[in-house]
Amino acid sequence: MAEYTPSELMVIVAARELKDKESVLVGVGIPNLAANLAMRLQAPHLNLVYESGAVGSNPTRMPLSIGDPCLVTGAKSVCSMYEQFAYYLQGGRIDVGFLGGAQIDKYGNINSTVIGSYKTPKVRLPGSGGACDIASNVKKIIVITPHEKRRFVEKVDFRTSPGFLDGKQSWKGLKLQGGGPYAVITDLCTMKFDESTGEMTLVSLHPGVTLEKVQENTPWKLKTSEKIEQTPAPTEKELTVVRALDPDRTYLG
Amino acid sequence: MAEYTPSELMVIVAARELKDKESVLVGVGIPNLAANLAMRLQAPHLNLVYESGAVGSNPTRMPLSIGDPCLVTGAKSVCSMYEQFAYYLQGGRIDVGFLGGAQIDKYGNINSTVIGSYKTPKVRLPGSGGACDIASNVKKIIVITPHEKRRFVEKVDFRTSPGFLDGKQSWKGLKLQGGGPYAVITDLCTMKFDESTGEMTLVSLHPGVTLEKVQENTPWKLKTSEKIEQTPAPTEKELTVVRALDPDRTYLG
Amino acid sequence: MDSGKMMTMKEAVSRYVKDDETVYLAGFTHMIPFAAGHEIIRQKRKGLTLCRATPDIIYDQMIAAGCAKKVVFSYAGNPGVGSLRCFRRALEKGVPNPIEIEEYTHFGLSGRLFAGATNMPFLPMRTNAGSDLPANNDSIKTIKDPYTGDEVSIVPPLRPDIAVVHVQRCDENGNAHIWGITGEQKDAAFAAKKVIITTEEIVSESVIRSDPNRTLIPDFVVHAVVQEPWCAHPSYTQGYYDRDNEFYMQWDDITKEHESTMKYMDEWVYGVENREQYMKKLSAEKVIKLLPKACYSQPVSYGSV
Amino acid sequence: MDSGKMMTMKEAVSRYVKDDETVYLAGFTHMIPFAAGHEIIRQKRKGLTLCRATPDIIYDQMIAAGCAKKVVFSYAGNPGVGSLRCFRRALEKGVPNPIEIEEYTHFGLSGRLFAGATNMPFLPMRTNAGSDLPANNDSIKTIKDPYTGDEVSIVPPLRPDIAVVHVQRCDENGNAHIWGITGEQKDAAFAAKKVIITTEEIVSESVIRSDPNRTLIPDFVVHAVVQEPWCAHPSYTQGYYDRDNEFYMQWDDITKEHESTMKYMDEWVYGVENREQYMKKLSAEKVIKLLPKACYSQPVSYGSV
Repeated sequence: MAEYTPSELMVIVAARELKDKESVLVGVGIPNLAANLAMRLQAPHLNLVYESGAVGSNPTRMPLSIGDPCLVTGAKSVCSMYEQFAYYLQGGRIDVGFLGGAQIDKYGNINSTVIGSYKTPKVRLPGSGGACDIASNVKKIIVITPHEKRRFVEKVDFRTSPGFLDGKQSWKGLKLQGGGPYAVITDLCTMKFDESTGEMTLVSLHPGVTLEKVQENTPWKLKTSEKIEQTPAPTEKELTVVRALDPDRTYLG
Repeated sequence: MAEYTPSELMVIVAARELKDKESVLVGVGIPNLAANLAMRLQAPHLNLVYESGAVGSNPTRMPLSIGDPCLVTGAKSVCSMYEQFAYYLQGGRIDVGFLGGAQIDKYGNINSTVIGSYKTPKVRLPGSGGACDIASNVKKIIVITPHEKRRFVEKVDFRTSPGFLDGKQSWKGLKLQGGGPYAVITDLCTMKFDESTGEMTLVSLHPGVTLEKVQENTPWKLKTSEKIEQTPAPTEKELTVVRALDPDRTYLG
Repeated sequence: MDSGKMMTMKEAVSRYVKDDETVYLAGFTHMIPFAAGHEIIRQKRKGLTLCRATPDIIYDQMIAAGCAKKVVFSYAGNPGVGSLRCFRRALEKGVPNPIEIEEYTHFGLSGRLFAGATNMPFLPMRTNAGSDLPANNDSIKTIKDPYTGDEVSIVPPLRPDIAVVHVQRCDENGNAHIWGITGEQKDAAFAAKKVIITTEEIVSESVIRSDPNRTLIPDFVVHAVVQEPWCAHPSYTQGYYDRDNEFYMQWDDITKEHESTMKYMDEWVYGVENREQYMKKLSAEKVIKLLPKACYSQPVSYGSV
Repeated sequence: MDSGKMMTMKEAVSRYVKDDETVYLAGFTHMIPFAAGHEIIRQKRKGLTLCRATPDIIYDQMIAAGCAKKVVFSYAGNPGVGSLRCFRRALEKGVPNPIEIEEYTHFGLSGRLFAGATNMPFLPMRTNAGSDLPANNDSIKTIKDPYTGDEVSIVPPLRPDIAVVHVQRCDENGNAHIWGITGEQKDAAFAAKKVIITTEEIVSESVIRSDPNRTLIPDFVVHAVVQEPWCAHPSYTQGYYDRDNEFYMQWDDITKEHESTMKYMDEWVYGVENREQYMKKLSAEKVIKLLPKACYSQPVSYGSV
């Protein structure tokens, strides 16, 4: 079996979640690799929309920022910042959005604002950017994150982007048009969210990973699905394509 | 003294009201002629904005509709319909707007919607278009209209575009950013509006017109300014320029 | 990439325009998709709610043909000429059938479409106060501005069932370049649930991708693409043909009576099968008169890094 | 027509940027007017409220130089790299001076600017609900939607005192063509009370008039025009030069301490008189590496009727 890095694994598992003809709001780094990988495999008509207003980009190199000029030259369309958020995101035109963050809790609430208190921060993080807007408006939120105990927490210090709050009932009260958190993909496993309660639930263990290892790195008693799947290992094809997308290994590690 | 038609007179008198560097929202016909005349005389840096989104047009012929392609080719800028109303008009960027209408009353309220009742119209007119938006948002409204008794009425059948309502006090309650009606220019005279009450007031009689003639064609007792001016007759230069702007006499009659 | 969206006007109307739906044929004076309106008339759609800032001749024709049950508008005139007589006949006399109306200012109606395109809950705007319009239209409401305490006018989003948007050029998937007066073209495409793009020219995707800032409508909001040269006549398409002002003036005479209107319709709408046949009926002299001289934009470089 | 708006960066900043004002240096990754920021630093402006969705390196530098009293933002990171260390030092440790913050989502902040540009009373938007942001920002309020009865989040308009907007080309009066990522360029220009346009190239009015749809900013909202090639380095200008990613990564090291930051500032900001001198300090190799290959848009014809 082929060797691969944790980042390669996460990119590949995330790419498999994307269906042909879906519209994906793409960030730089891992999500960009996942979307471009999916496009070259099962989802040739994936519609890539970037936060910077570019649509249907055709980059000739790895984009190094969300507003890289290579995302504009040869794109299908480009619009202003307010227009991107208004016509595409608020317009309900996006199927899948990727989010990351410093902390995530069992209902998929995400903190990318501050560690400690807001007024007297221990560590000040960059803040929402478009994250809260994406969480509120896309049909499926996919979170990609290393599976570390400091990232998976009982309660986030600051709720930058709403997940299911403290459960699906209270989330329904927000009347957001988005579908909320859909999957959390780590280097250890894939978790989805319970249909009725909105609680994060282990559904698939990545190759060679045990349930115990996942639980060790999750500070609450992690719910598991009735039947836990085994994530299929990355194929040669998946690895070849993803490596060609990031030849300098800027994001693949 | 040169001969001229009533339309030529109205165009020329209206043009004189425009100051250099003002931004003017221009409609087709008489207002377009007035703005272009002013630009060629005392106001070379007049900024012409058209309701269709064209800015700084440089038409090679008489525009025959507000959206004539000759207003776009060679213009400085053009934007969408919502943008035109939002960025320019609501944005408070327009100094002068021209309005016409089927009926106007002594407080400058204008009807361009219906003669008779709204539900069972005697004559259905085109409606507001941008008129109400213009009336609400530009600093000075200039109305150009033939001085006919059926047009000057005690009370408009339908208030399409607000003037000073029933006086300046009630108008202030609307908190509009616009300055309200500024001048009414007819083929007989120029009327402005009383600073404190907002009532239409005769300020200048056109050449050869008597106060009696104006009053005859105005169904209420028309207020007059302390000293009634005599409108200077159109000059040769004004006539030459305006006639060159409409060589087919589409609007000059 | 052939996405299977390319079809004839007949197919597009048959597949996507249904009785009793809300329709927006876009275009502020510019690029009004007359050929689509004519096909809707030929396919005898009924009970339509016709939305447009300026109903123009196209809706006057659809009203005369009995397609309309309601008109949502802001300026019901023949621009530069006068009345829309068929609209007035339906409203004042119920001929050929009575119609309801729902009326806004230009800002109000274009605002409703913008709010629909961007899925705003509602749109606050500085107009309507002091006008008699709100008293005659329950959709125009007021709200208290929490920042100032002032009363503010608001309108709700407009989400038509179907929009038809004419463009100068697009690729086979509907990525569309638009220039000249852009009116409500983009907003109509984003606000509507189904979108038919009609185009003067189909160009390769590489032409579109050479200038992404010119692409106001991206393919993934588009359901059907119809290549239909001269679609907008007697209105115009910037860079392709001028407005037929002569016809706009003739329309006033043609529509003096319902009968004379229908005589025109019999010849120019029912009497032809499609836009190609319609164009064959125009004189060469007329067509030549409408052709502009070329006048090109200075290119820009996007750069390749 | 020379309108007298043309001036040097030094003159423009001296005349239009005042202490204690609210400033918006526009550009979403693209065309960030670094040269304007450096001139503001050299002229020792104090007490500024710095507004930008993405403060980026430019505001990090202005904060380190002590120009800022407050930052209004939505993403305070070094895009693709990590933290903005000077911003954090001011916030966490009060070095060189404490700063206030006012924080939004990207949609919230770009919405505030759009509302300012179009003079909306306030802007309703589908975001903020469920986030802890509104509880920490009194400007984000809710209102009851009269159409549905739902609670809706709203933000107030943002009207900066002064905006600096970099563009690819404009004429001497400031009619500006912009392409590539258009970010908040237009909204900043319309929202601000005073506007400085900085441009890579001054072109004749006829170039602008050849493509009016490309003109996002018309002259009459512009107060000063500064011809400043390479104004945006180390950010980029589409079609003119690429982003200097190397520098964005180096910034992380440079700013490890306040002292090392100020050493950089002494050399590259205080140590030069203007952008021309700054560019002379860059190596030819670096400049050449940033130059893109030409990649032209296909022209369109506007037609002459």
